[in-house]
Amino acid sequence: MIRVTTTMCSSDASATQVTPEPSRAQLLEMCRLMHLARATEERLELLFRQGHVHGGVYRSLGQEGAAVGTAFALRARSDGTGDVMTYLIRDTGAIFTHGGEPIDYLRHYLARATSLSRGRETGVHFTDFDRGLVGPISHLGTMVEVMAGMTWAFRLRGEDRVGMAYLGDGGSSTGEFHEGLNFAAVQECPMVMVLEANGYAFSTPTRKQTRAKRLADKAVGYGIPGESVDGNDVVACYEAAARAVARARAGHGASLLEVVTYRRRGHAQHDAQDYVPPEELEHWASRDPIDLFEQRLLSEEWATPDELEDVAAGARTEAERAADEALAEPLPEGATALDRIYTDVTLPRPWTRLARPDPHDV
Amino acid sequence: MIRVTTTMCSSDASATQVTPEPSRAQLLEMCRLMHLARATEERLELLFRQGHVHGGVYRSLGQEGAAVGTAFALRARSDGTGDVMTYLIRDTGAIFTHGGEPIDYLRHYLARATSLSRGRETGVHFTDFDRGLVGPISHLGTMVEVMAGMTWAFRLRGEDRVGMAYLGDGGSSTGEFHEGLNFAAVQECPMVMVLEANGYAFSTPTRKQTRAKRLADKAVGYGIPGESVDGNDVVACYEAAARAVARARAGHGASLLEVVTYRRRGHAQHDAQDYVPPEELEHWASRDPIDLFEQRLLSEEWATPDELEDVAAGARTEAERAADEALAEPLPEGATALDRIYTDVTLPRPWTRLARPDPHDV
Amino acid sequence: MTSEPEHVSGSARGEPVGFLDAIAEGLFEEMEDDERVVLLGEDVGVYGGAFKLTAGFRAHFGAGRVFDTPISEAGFTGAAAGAAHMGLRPVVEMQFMDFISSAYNVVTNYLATSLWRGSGPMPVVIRGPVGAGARSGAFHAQSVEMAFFHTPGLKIVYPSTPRDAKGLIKAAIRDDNPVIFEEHKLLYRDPKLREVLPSEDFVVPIGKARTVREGRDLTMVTYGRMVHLAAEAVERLEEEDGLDVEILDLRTLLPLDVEAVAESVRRTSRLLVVHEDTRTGGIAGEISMRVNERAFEWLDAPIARVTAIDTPIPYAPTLEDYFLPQVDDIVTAARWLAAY
Amino acid sequence: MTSEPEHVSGSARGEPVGFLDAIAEGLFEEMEDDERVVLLGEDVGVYGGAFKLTAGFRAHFGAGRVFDTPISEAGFTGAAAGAAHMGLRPVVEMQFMDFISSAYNVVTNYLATSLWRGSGPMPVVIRGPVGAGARSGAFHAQSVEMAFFHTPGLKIVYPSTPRDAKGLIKAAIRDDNPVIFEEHKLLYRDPKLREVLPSEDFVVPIGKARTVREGRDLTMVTYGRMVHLAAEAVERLEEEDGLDVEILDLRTLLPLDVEAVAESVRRTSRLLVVHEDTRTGGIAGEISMRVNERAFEWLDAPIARVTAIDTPIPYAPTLEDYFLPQVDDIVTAARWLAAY
Ligand SMILES: Cc1ncc(C[n+]2csc(CCOP(=O)(O)OP(=O)(O)O)c2C)c(N)n1
Ligand SMILES: Cc1ncc(C[n+]2csc(CCOP(=O)(O)OP(=O)(O)O)c2C)c(N)n1
Ligand SMILES: [Mg+2]
Ligand SMILES: [Mg+2]
Repeated sequence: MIRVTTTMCSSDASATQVTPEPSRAQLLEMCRLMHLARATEERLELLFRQGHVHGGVYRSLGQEGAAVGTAFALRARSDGTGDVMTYLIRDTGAIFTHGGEPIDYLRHYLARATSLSRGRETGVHFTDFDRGLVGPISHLGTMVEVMAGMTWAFRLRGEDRVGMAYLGDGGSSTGEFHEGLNFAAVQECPMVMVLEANGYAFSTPTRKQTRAKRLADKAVGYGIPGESVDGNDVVACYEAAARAVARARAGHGASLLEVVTYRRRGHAQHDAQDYVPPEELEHWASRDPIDLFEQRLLSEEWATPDELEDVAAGARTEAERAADEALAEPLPEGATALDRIYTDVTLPRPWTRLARPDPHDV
Repeated sequence: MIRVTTTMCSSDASATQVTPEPSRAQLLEMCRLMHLARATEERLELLFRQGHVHGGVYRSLGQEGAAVGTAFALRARSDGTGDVMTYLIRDTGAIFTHGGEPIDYLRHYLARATSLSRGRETGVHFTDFDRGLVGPISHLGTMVEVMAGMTWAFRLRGEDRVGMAYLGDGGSSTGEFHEGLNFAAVQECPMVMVLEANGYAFSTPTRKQTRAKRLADKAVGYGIPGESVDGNDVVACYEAAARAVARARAGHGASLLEVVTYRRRGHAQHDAQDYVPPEELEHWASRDPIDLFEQRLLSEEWATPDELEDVAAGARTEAERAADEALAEPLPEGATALDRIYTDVTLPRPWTRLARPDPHDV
Repeated sequence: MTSEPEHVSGSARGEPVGFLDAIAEGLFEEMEDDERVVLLGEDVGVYGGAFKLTAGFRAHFGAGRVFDTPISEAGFTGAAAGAAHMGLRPVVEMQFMDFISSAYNVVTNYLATSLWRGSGPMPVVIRGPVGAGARSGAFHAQSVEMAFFHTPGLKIVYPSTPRDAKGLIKAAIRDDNPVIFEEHKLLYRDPKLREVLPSEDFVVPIGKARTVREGRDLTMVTYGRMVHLAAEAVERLEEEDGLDVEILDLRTLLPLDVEAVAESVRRTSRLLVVHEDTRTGGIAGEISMRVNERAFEWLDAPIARVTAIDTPIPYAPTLEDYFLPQVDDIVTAARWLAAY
Repeated sequence: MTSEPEHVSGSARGEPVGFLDAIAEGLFEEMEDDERVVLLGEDVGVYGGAFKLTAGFRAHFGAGRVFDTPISEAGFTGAAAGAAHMGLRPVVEMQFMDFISSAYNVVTNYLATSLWRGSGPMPVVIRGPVGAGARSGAFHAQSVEMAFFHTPGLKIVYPSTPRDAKGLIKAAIRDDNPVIFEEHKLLYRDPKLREVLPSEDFVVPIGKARTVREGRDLTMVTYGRMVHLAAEAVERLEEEDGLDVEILDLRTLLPLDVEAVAESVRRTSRLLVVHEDTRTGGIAGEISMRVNERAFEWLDAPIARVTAIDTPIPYAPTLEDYFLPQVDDIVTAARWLAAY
């Protein structure tokens, strides 16, 4: 198992505790979650091709290990008392790991009335505070600030909760990443900043995004610990994230964790990826995080081939069912667009749509 | 001479050339410029107390060595072909070193019609492209982006010009600093980013601004060389800046230079500095950059006491004369406020101020 | 925890209080009453804010609830949003409101849309000094209302008197929507504004204009510092021209109290909008549109406006005076309208 | 240097060109003519931009003049300003114009004020896709005009046809002031818009509205995609109601061509403003104010408007359709006005 670990500038090495080894059950659960993410996205892609999804569709193929492994280090609850997370388009695995469900994911892409934003928002922009899932806006970087503030609230109230924020190589060029992470560092917020180094931001390779050799180098300027880990090794991701989470929970503040992985599909469905050398794709296909993990599960005799087959089949069935269910649900009523702009101010209907149109009335 | 030098992450050490030792004449010129900055600011302060300056007045007391030393490494021209610089409120010494004159500085604070912005802009917000002086806006961080673009233009056209941008410890927390410096790093712009670590941003001490131990650490995340230098040692500042400038001019891209100094006055005139421990002020008063430099000039026998006396007196006289001249000049005519909003669109006078008031006409 | 700072207890002592102290009182009372209210911004803690509005707050409420941030307007505004998600009610100070431009994205796209997106209420107040006239140039004197007026989900409050300032800051803190709260720096210590405020708890509702003065001949709609210039103009108009002018102080700009304006126009049939902000795209436009929609038939003259000129804010006194609407401009405009 | 990309030579071949290709042609021609013109933004180089508008430009003009930036809207917009100081004429692409919010400070406070501050002309064009209707949600479909309309020093251009798009992008690049150039993404590849353009060099002047259709009964002022909805509505109004409606396409929003609007209203006495952007604080307000100032006496009915509702842009088709102004709304409003 390759692990690229360059801990730098760790101002409180004492906090780097020994993380308990994951149990066999946990390992199988990670495997299931990776399959679930992949199967659900595949189902989504099909729905897209069938014309059911109106907005963009993004895949995390090849990044499931990074997403699941890191999120697995968090405390997932469904009563609003657990750890919190904010994610991006390629964090399907993290969402599911932290308690999100394929049905909610698919409803959201499908703009169903039943979705968590009632059809208002695109893609994964949904929030479920009970589960500690905080949906992003599109503008990259903003959520780093928001997560800094959420975890700052935990610190202020002495709660032992932790927050994790995901962002890509591209996103780490934004000023809001800088301002958010700096806030978290100075305020010693219990936050883990996961940077997903997946080679590209849309078509832009990472070397045109930053001159730093590793995204983990960015930790130095904030005076926080930075670590870089093989993002296609789900267990390594889990372990590194668990260290950062433990440090945060113990009151030692924010850290940065780089997961080195690869985006094996285009930015979105329409992207033919012709800017990518085919060898690169082949190389990374041979390092598929699910394949690598299953090989290890088998070789270490933590699972049998049958068990793995069941896990994969189970994930496919769950994705299937969720898709069927979501598809059968209605789109929202147009006029619901008018509600919940303010908590206490009601918007009028457009005057041209009144029974007796009159601009005086609005 | 104390020099704190921690070159980090220098990806092109080859570029770190040997800088020529400054000549005796150059040393005396640095001394003169430091005196000139101090004398001009003192004169400005007096004008302020006499009620002639309407906006805020900022002092760089104790930082003159950092400003003069770094700027001295640039190629100053007055025909628009030299190096360029953008500065902030505490860079009086840098402005003068790069060819700015006390009269222009004072006119600007005094809002004179003769000032470079014709009375429009405050403080040091003036531009003189011929001399390569580019005035800032107030929003900290923006000028880093602007300087990245200016120097990017040099690189594109193959000109061997260099740009220097100044910013404080506080300013380096802005997102625009991050985006601007990252742009310069990735694009290998011939730019030197000078960070002035002067202990405070208004009342906020640097430890509440960043968790990094040194501002020079911030270079790592951009993959550029970073160096930290004693900002009260004008020669050390010059030498470090000269290295960074040489690297930039040789095509090796951007670097970051931290000058460690201290703001011995309040943020602006109204700030009583009661958040500062008196011992701290005393300590730094004993490390006055002009005193330190003069002691060295004398002890190394580069100058006689009489020569130094003349330099100081000359600076005072120049500041004096400039103040008298500027003071005698008029404020701008009110209606000139209407011009130069667009290059090609003319603004009407307010309708209520027309000889025959009529809103139809505007 | 030290005792309360001197400048927040004027009303309790029955003394008249000025504009800045009134805001400090409101903020202080809300922080006393509700420990979820926290205060953050540049230099708000140890120093007490650039205008000393929160002097002593940190000593009283502790460093946890009042703290100095790095220079990162987006960063700390976004952090305030996150803290609000987790149940706090942050008050963010912009050292000068001009710097909110650096937080434009997070304010308009994150805070303003939170409820709509399904991410819940967003009880954040962003307050700070605005306004020209103090010779502070283009970047320490802006009016920021029109940068945000077009953003559904935000509220914008801009008081002109100590009473309204106190009542509205308290209402803003209790509001579950993001509120931008503008404080004109020339009002902060204007001795003429000092007034005795109720010693008991009160709020002024967001979204309601105030009739400063009733009148029959003409409606003047304004807000902020211009309320006081309008009052001066109206006195002159009364003395010199015998005109009876009604003045409405909008107090809240978003949501706009259209009905108050329309109701007044239906009585006076003439409308003059006065704002310190620049002309094109100023709030006079929306008011004009709304009055057209609701009270067109009552208008006996075109709606007119007196505003700053369409430029950045200049520094030189001669230029800044030319830039800003003056009492004379208001008088001239009112006379023209009355004579129409 | 490769030969020119296929999609920028339609006009030279005498073929009808669509909206996106027209902009590409304009950009390409200006880059050919003036080597100071450079292009930067996310993915504009190797990929050719999210909408492939600049596909092939990098191969043709080289990596120096066409380059991909980090995700830093403020950073590269500020860099464009710096490059402009040094004599270049940068064209900045926002991948989606919604992301210009992250550059709000540098655009409004730096670029817009450069000339005024004495830092010289600022020949920078910021262009990119805007507009709703493509089911892309709240952050890939915004109209950005009103975020900048209140900023003196900026120009805002928003074309609706291939001809105007090409002529205006060329004019924008030659302009010495910062220009925000909005391109409605639903027009990009709308086959109905294809038209044959002059094969020789031409520009369309910034600051001039275009009469799409003359009429006597009513003036409809609009811009962008709504021009086409207005045209559809007007056809129906003619057929079904015998109404003769004049349509003005503003094309430039800042500076606003008030005189064109006022002149039309003086003939028709009725004004309907249609915009895709949300209602409160939309451009209808300023237009209403200006028409009041200049043509009040000619108005026979209140100025009315048809706009999007005051919310962020929703994703679900049902919601987005409800959100946006539709042809039916325009017809209803015009009928109401005509009958007034
Ligand atoms: C501020 C901002 N600018 C531009 C975009 C458009 N955009 C969406 S995703 C993307 C690429 C993101 O790359 P990266 O952060 O590396 O994440 P990845 O897609 O690789 O997971 C871009 C440019 C955006 N969302 N936000
Ligand atoms: C974006 C922004 N926010 C706030 C301010 C207000 N402000 C002006 S100077 C200053 C402190 C600057 O500190 P630092 O960068 O360390 O420079 P120094 O004054 O120490 O030279 C602040 C907060 C500003 N100019 N820009
Ligand atoms: Mg990426
Ligand atoms: Mg400082």
